[in-house]
Amino acid sequence: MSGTDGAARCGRDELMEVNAARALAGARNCFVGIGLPSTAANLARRTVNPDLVLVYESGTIGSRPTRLPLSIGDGELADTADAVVSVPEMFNYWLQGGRIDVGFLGAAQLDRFANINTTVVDRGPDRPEGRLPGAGGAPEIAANCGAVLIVLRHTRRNLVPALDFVTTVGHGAGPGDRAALGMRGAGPTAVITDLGVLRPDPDTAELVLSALHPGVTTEQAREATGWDLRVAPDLTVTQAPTDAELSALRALKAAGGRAS
Amino acid sequence: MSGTDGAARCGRDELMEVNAARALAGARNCFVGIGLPSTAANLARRTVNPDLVLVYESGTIGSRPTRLPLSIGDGELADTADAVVSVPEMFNYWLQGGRIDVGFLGAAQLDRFANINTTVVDRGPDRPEGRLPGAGGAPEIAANCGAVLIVLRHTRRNLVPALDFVTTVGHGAGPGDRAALGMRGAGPTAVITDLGVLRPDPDTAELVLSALHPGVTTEQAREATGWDLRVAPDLTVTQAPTDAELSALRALKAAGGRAS
Amino acid sequence: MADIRSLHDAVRDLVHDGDTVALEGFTHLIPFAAAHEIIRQGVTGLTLARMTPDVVHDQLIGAGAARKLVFSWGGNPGVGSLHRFRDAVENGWPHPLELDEHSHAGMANRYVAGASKLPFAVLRGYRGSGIPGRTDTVATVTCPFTGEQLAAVAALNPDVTVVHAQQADRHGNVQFWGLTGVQKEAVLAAGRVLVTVEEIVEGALEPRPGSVVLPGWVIDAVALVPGGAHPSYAAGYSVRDNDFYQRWDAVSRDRDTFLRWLDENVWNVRNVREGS
Amino acid sequence: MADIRSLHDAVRDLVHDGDTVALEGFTHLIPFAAAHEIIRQGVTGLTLARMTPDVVHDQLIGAGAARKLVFSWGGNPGVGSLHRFRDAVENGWPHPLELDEHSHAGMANRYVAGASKLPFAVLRGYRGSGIPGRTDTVATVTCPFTGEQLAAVAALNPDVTVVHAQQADRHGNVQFWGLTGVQKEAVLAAGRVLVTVEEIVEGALEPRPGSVVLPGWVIDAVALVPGGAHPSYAAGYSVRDNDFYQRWDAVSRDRDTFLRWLDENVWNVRNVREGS
Repeated sequence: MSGTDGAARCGRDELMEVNAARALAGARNCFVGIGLPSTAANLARRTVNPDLVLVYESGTIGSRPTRLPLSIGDGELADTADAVVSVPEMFNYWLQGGRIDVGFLGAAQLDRFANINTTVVDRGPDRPEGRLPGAGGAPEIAANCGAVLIVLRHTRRNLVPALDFVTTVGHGAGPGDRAALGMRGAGPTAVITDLGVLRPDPDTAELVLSALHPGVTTEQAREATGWDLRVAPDLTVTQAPTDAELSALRALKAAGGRAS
Repeated sequence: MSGTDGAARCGRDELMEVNAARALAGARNCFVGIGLPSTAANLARRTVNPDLVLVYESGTIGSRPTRLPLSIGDGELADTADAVVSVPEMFNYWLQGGRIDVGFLGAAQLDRFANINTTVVDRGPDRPEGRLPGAGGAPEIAANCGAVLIVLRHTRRNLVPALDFVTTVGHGAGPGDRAALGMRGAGPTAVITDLGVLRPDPDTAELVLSALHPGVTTEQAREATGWDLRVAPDLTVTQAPTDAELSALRALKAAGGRAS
Repeated sequence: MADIRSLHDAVRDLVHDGDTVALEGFTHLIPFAAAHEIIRQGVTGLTLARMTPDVVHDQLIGAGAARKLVFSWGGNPGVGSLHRFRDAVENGWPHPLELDEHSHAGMANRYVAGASKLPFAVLRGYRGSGIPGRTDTVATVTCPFTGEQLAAVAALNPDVTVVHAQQADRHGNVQFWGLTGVQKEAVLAAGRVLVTVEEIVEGALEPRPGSVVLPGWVIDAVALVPGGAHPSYAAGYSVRDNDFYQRWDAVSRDRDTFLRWLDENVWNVRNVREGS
Repeated sequence: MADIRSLHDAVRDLVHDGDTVALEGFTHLIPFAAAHEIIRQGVTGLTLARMTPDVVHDQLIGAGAARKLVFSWGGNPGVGSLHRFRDAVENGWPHPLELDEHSHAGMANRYVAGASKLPFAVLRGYRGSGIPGRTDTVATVTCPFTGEQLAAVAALNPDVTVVHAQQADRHGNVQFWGLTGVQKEAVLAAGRVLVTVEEIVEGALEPRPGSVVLPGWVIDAVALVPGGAHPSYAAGYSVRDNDFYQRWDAVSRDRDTFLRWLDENVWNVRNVREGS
């Protein structure tokens, strides 16, 4: 079955989810946010990385849920974990302790340096700020993991020229900013969307389009981005989801309360 | 049976231990050092204070040992506890958290303001400092409990005019010093020895002889003290150990590895 | 030892107008029944603290009990926004809601400092974030050994902490297990403590893997409220009512619908499960 | 995942001359067998860290393995002095022993800072004590919110931490229970970790009340050494050999008696229990 056929058989969200899971190949462990990151991490355990250790901020280390948790505190996460620790211990000894390879985040607003806003959005001069859920674990996940993956839907509303509020620093204002802030790790190494994959330019740290999902055009991606999205010279097309990936994803979602 | 008879039936150490246990009447809980304090606290649970909660720095809360532990980490302390916590939690949340009514300490050297040395002793110009075990939990026990009891044998070697080293502050250099140092609680309220009981003068915070055990003279106590020990105007004689106290104490020691 | 009391009496005596109240629970063991009793008793002007205010805080805020929220993530997990929370913040309904906003790491350490009776805690956090500009409870501290600058967060010491646990014994010793979150710290940081429990066991608590045991002498009142965490859950006693959380989105979106729900499910309910 | 190795090989690869080595255990689960292997392999110049160095550290110090001791209480619990420790400190035999001395609260928090990868920890400690004058790892820090001055202690991050546990599984996941002391923090603060265990279980570890579970991916090597804590103990497997601790007083009081003991019980012993 060809790649294009695979893409045709699945929706844009599934392309995003499958590619987000693939980004976890080779990681030993992953600090998992709820929603899309949890979908991706659980799919990774069923496909590219069966030994991936899932770490949830609710305190579970090594959870092996059989279905997608609706919340980070679903009982099965604790029941299937290697260890359950308190929330302060999770943040101090495990996350801040530098023991996590990959932090996996969602975002409401993302800028070209992979900084994240999940706090408030400006809705114009006549309306009050729109309230988002807030920071959660994100500022310290982004600061303390070996690398950060971000998954979100590719729209101009999400990928914005300037954040209304900086909740979480990705690459700050460019190269060197993480180090100047005393942040550990590589920071965001990939942003997986439903159109493709953005990666920071090694020289400028600006996110550039490095891959498109099958059937998506560069113009579509640029159109859905709030800044003038640069395209990597070696732009690739992501491999279409395999049957195994798609069936694992669908089984996971069918068993769960809700995908994201 | 008269008090003097009771005293005649028992040794000086037993007088010290029984009176140390009595000092725990009314306390809800006690942070227990090993040795004499542990003997006293376990005796208190069998006599004047059956509901006394024993807290050991090894992490046990509410231990009910059937015999005297040789060390603060004997297995029975954990097996019989209401809760076992980590050592950092014990010191941070329970002791520093201000949850302990009484801290019970031993001492190698004690001065007139109930400051304690358990670090090094000066053995004269031609000999190296003599090494003692060190601070253990004492500095923070003395700083953070509601009150502190001290138990030690009454000798000029133990009750000294000037400490060779200040490991643990009792009343510093006198009234107001604890507050100036930001220490919580009343500090040492009684020093129970094998000759009697010393208490801080409310005005000067200097330890004065406030009670003698039956059969002990003021001169004996003053002779065994390295400073010019003042005597309280209302000096009393401690009640002789009762049969119940003595038999409880002896049973406890017979069952334990060693008393102190 | 903790008194074993009715939920009504415990809330009446422990929770006062204007208090800072932590109702903790990281998805698991959320004290919904106690929150409803707080609403029913008409307590107002509360500063509510919780790392993850979710539906129960939407209810408290919508009912008008809160003046301020101290938090790090306010949403309906896996579902979406908290509409009553947003309505209060964005539109001041039913009251304006002041916010003291943190990251999870910051909030967790604020409770740790509170439980340790320290005025602050240190973490490697908030770097480059706009959060410190919106609160006076984040500052900077310099390591006296390395010169490194780190974040300091102010201790959080609630007037009252309310948590739900699986078990208590007759002496008020409490045991909870599963995801234990930040509840031990929230309890030990508080001036007063109320614990609602699924069950009061006869005799001694049987130790459980992964459990937190709190002795009765750090707790003021224990109230027997089986199901008191619904629609959250108590591992070993109930499962999370995910449907409720999903339905809440529609209930809470509209003020009138919410008020009807509140009437039917809180104001007009005497909690028949309460007792001692 | 941790490798399951012989004690000999694990010590050879993980413990090097001049390392800072924490052998922790608060009376319970003290890694005696690993310490003897360190002596047998002739490792020298170690900085030894432990809150409560007792008989095992008397042996290491008397055998000449240590250059420095980082500690808060050095004695034979319930018995008396550590004679080899005193002889090293007072008389420089067999080597002078440098001391970095703390209170328990300070040492515990040094490990907490180490596990948290913070450069320091804050506590309400050392007030009025002469201890800070003898170490460069205690300083003062000012609360940025209240202005209060508090003690700061430098993080302790051993090159190697060695602990003894009851159980591991085949993946090197480790479980220990009973008095768990400061071992979790000492492990997570370390650059390398060796765990000796009473038993390697087939299949998954069965969760125990009060246990600490450490995943294999934070451990470098697990060695099967039944009885490896003797004369300390492993709850559920052995009891404390109090007689040994009492006899140690006489053994250690005299240099020659000690050296004979060391010959017979350490140097001339191949640990037949070791293996994988």
